[in-house]
Amino acid sequence: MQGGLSQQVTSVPSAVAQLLWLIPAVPILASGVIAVLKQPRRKLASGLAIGSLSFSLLFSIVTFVHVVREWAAGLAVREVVNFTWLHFGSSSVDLGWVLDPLAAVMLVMVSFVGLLIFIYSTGYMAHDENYTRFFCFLSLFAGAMLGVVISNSILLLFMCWEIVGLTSYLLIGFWYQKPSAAAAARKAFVTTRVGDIFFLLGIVWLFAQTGTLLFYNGGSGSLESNALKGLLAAHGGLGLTAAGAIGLLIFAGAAGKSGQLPLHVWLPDAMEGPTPVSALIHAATMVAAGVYLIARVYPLMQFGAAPGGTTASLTVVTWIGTATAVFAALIAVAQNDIKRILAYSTVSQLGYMMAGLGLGGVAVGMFHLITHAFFKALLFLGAGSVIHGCHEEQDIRRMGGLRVDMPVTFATYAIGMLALSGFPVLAGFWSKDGIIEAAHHSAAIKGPFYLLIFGALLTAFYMMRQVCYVFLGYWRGHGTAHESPRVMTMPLAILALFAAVLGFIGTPAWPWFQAFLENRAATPAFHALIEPGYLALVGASSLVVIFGIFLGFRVYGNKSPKPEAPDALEQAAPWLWNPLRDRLYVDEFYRATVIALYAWLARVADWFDRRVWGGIVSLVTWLVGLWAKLNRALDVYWVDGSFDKTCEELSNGGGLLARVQDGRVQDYLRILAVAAIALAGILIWSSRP
Amino acid sequence: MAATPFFANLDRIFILLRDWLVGFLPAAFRPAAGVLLAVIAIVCVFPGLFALTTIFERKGLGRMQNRLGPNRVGPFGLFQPVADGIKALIKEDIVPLSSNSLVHFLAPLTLVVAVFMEFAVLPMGRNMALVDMDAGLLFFFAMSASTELSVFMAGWSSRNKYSLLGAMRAIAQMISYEVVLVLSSVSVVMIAGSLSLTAIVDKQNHYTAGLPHWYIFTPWGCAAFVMFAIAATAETNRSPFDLPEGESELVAGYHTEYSGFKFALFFLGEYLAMFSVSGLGTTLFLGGWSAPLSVLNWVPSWIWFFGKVMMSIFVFIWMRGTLPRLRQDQLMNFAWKFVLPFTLLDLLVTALWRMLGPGWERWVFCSVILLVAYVLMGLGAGRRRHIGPRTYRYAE
Amino acid sequence: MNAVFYLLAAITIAGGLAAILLKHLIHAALAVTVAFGGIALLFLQLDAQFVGFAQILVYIGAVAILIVFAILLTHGADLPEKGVFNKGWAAALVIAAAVFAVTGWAVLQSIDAVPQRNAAPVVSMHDVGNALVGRYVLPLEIVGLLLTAATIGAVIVAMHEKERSR
Amino acid sequence: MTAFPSPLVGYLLVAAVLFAIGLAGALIRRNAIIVLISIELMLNSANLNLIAFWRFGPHSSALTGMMFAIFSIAVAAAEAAVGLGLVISIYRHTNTAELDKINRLKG
Repeated sequence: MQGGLSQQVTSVPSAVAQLLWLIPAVPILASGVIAVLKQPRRKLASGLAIGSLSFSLLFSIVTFVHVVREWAAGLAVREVVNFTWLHFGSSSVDLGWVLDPLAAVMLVMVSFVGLLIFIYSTGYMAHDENYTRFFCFLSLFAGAMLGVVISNSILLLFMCWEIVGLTSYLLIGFWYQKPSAAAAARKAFVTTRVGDIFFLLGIVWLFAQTGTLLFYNGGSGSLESNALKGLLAAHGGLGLTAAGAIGLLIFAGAAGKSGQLPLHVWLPDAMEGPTPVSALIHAATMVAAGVYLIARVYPLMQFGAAPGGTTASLTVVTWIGTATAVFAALIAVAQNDIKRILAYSTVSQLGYMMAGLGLGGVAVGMFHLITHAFFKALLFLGAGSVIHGCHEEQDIRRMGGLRVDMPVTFATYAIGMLALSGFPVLAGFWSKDGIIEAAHHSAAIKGPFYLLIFGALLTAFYMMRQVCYVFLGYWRGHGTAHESPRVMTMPLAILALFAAVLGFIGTPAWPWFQAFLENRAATPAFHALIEPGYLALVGASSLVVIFGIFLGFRVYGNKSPKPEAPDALEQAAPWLWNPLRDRLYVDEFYRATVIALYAWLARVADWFDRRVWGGIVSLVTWLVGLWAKLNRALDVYWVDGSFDKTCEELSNGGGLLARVQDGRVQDYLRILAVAAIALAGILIWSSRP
Repeated sequence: MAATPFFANLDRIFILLRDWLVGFLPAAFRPAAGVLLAVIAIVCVFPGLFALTTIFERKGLGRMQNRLGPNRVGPFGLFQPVADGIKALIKEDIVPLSSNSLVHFLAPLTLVVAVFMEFAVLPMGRNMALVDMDAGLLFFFAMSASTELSVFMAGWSSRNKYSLLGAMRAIAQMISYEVVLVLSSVSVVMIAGSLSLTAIVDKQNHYTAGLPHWYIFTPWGCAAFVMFAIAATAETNRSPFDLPEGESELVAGYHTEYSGFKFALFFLGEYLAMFSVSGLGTTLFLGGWSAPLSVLNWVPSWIWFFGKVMMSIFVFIWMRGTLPRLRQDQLMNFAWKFVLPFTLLDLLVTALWRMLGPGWERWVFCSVILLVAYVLMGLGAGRRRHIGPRTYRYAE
Repeated sequence: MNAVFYLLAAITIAGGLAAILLKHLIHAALAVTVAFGGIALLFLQLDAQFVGFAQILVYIGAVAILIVFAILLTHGADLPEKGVFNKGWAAALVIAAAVFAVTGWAVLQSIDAVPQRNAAPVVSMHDVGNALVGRYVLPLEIVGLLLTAATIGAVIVAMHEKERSR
Repeated sequence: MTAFPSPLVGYLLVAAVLFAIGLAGALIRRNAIIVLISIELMLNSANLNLIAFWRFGPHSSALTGMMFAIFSIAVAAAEAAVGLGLVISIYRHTNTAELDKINRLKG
């Protein structure tokens, strides 16, 4: 991957850090190999993809253990390997990779969830004719995502980021025969591009200000205090510092990828892709890349804040995250497509993560990211299993009573749903409580706290609604449902296990995860659990969650067996239901404003192209044609004539010499030998003393 | 070293014996006489071993096939080889009328001589290599390569289509697998950094926690050893690669038209090739004459060498009793599409091993790469179930 | 100059002469193998162990086998009905003799001008290996490439042209 | 018992004899395979020269002659493979391996 480029290593990194590039490189290589395979070699393709990602997982675990050991030994936990990609003028474009707790945690999460989903896909996609293509894209995605995670250079991160975007496009539009899938892919690509433009601007600005693309480089990286001081002193417009303005531009990119308001519109549509893709890319990993990006450039946004205080850019992040969380949760209440509900739920949870980053720091947001990845992947794979079992039916009104037909799916799905809702002691409880607690402690702004509590209520409500529709009540669909094969339920079970217990690595009693990310020593503090203030807060949020679940069960628990029956909420309050069902008219708003403007501009450009540029081009064409005719005349009458004559003479002369060439190879050799003797004789004779 | 003087002397007994015998001569002749004695020893010991092995093989195969094997001549049939030898010596020497008599006569001689030469560089014990050549391994392969021509001479000069077919098969097979044989040995050379067989043994004669540093106990060495063993089986025309002599198809292959003593020479040559290639495998991968545990160092080194060689011979016999014969195209596909690519990969892995240097990482990486490649290539080979029509490419 | 050298030279030259004079192609191939072996022994005599063994490995182990295969595949093992020499053989012999005369004369003429050293060179296998992958690594790579190309080329040239030609 | 001014001369003369034999073979024999054999002989004689000069030359530790011989052997092996492949291919087309019958490239 780094080829023959020389490495500039500041302090000698360990062998693990030096070989870190293998983690993304191996899946990318596998994807390349799969790309040139013949279509029918399905086993080999999936074997390569799974094998390469297993390697990445193995190595990631080795890396993680390595970092944990260094951390436990109190050593420096950030190792970087940088090298120069190209020089221009006096500056250079540097690339590199970094190994720190943040990257190590993400590596393990991405490769582990990815591997489970790869395995699940071999069952889910078993009958698809483009099986090898699917695994090619999945592998490429996994490699690029791992590349995003280890990047120490914002440019390298951006490159991998764009590959991730590309694979997302390819996979959403994987069934491109469906017009809706093709349109969804296009929409996802264009919408995230809007965010990426801002991201690119941020990169350029950062490079212009600091002169380096590296995050960490032994004191001279852009996230280290020298550069940050400079950025803080520079002016950024609109009353912001340069650091804040760049942070916000980068946040715009993150918002595009993570589906934050107002760029969230693509994510629900992306559910047109195959379900494993939805689980892997649009729930667990890629959409989390935005959150990870903010966590990575966190020093940029946070630097200069007073102790306990916040900065303007972090405030923006908090408010956008909070607004997204509530907004998407509201929409999720009134959706009927099983995957679309989960998609809005993802958008909402990403809002929580952003709010957590804005309010409580890297550890709070990242903790929710990790737990969310597991239970959301679980929910999506469960949804996939349901869809598979109900003969490709996605409308929850045509399901029901599946707890009997699909017991494994039901059990795991219920765990995922409770974890997502924040039911006590499951994974989501601890991570979401961390965010709410951070919001409560925030001195500057109080609004997010109440909104997030409200969001938690909504989350519990809509998840319960979905479970009531799908698993409880009576069967309302066609035919009979069946349980999925073992290769699909196994990942579900593994993920359910993690969704249940993963929260215990970051409880207030023993905040191991937070300490690890912030590079502090982890000490158990059980008294933190029984502190009155904390107990009150936890009690309140648990009550809200339980109330939400109860409410959901109350409203939807006795669902009528007719699929056409109107929704309970629709009957009660149509004025609330209809806007929510129509997704609060965001798409329509965009169509009327941004897209209309763009279409008008396109028409103008088209007219200009045809009339003005077209005319000029025709004129040039005519002139060139004239010149060519002139040339041809010259060629035929003058050049050809003289050449033909010359050739004729040559051919007459050649006939004489041709007689020596009698076609017998030994005669040639004989002539050769005689000539050599003659030459040698002359040589020796002339050099005689 | 915990060896008592008695065992130290036992270890050096052959050298002491040679020095004592040579001591009767004037000093000027001593080096030459020493070499001559060693040559005589080799020329006597290995045919003796050959005689023992034939009875061992026949009895062993008998056991595997649930019958008794030879048991008429001497106690337990132990004198059977003597009887066979006498029979071969007094049998009429039949030379086909249309054969090319000079070539027909020379073929078994050149074969046996070339095979005997291979033993010159094998270290059969501590300080017990006849010639400690700098390029010993190369010499070994040069000699084993020259046997192919003898096989051709035998097959062609007999003027018998079965002989010619057998010779062609044998040569095609030997050339194909010789590549693998050499390449799998190259990985050892890469790590040991020497072509000298004594140096290679010395490199392996170290112990960690009582366990030896044999190359077979490394990931690359294990893979190379397996490939070496496969190639060696094919190189010596042993089952399941015994197509050149497939008696159900070719009567007896290239020595169909030989009888009496010349046939015995071919037989001898084949077994000697088996001994020599076993000795080479022992030297390269199994630590040569070094003891398998450091506490067993007092046992004389030559006992270990011959013990390991006889173990390999037993494995040869065991495979013969177990595996059915391959078909020619399967044999070639196996060589060129599985064994050779895997050996090349193993070479790369060996380079990686050397590059990574000491530490636990190289064990993990090399093992994982080899295992994954083995499984993937095995899947690829297993997929090929299509069996095409049989074609005779080497003998129209 | 000793007896061994004379013996080896005699064997080599006899093998070469037999190779070009014997009527039977297989006999010629076996004779040339003797010449190859003689040259290998001459290399050993010249203290070039590596080259000597490589010569045996390549020439006796591979090239000789290739030659006999080619003979069998072209039905060369049957005796030709016409003579084995072509029409201009007498002139050709004169030319060959002239070449020998010129080279021999050149050797005898110029030998005094070359500085000579009779001590055996001290060169171990290690030096040869280091030279091969050190100073001469580029030629080595090129030879590898050439061998690959030649192998593929030989296979393609000699391959049966299947149904296409019919 | 030195008949020559130096040992080098002996080896060079042997090489010259071999070269002449090879050339004669290439010129007088009709069979293409024998011609190839003769060419191999000539190549070998050249190798003998290289090694002899290396052995008796002034800079034996530079290994130039030896390296040249090694590469020459490798190239000769490639040449033999391609050459014999060509002979077989020609035999298939013209049904003969005799060189004086193969004169289709007559000018």
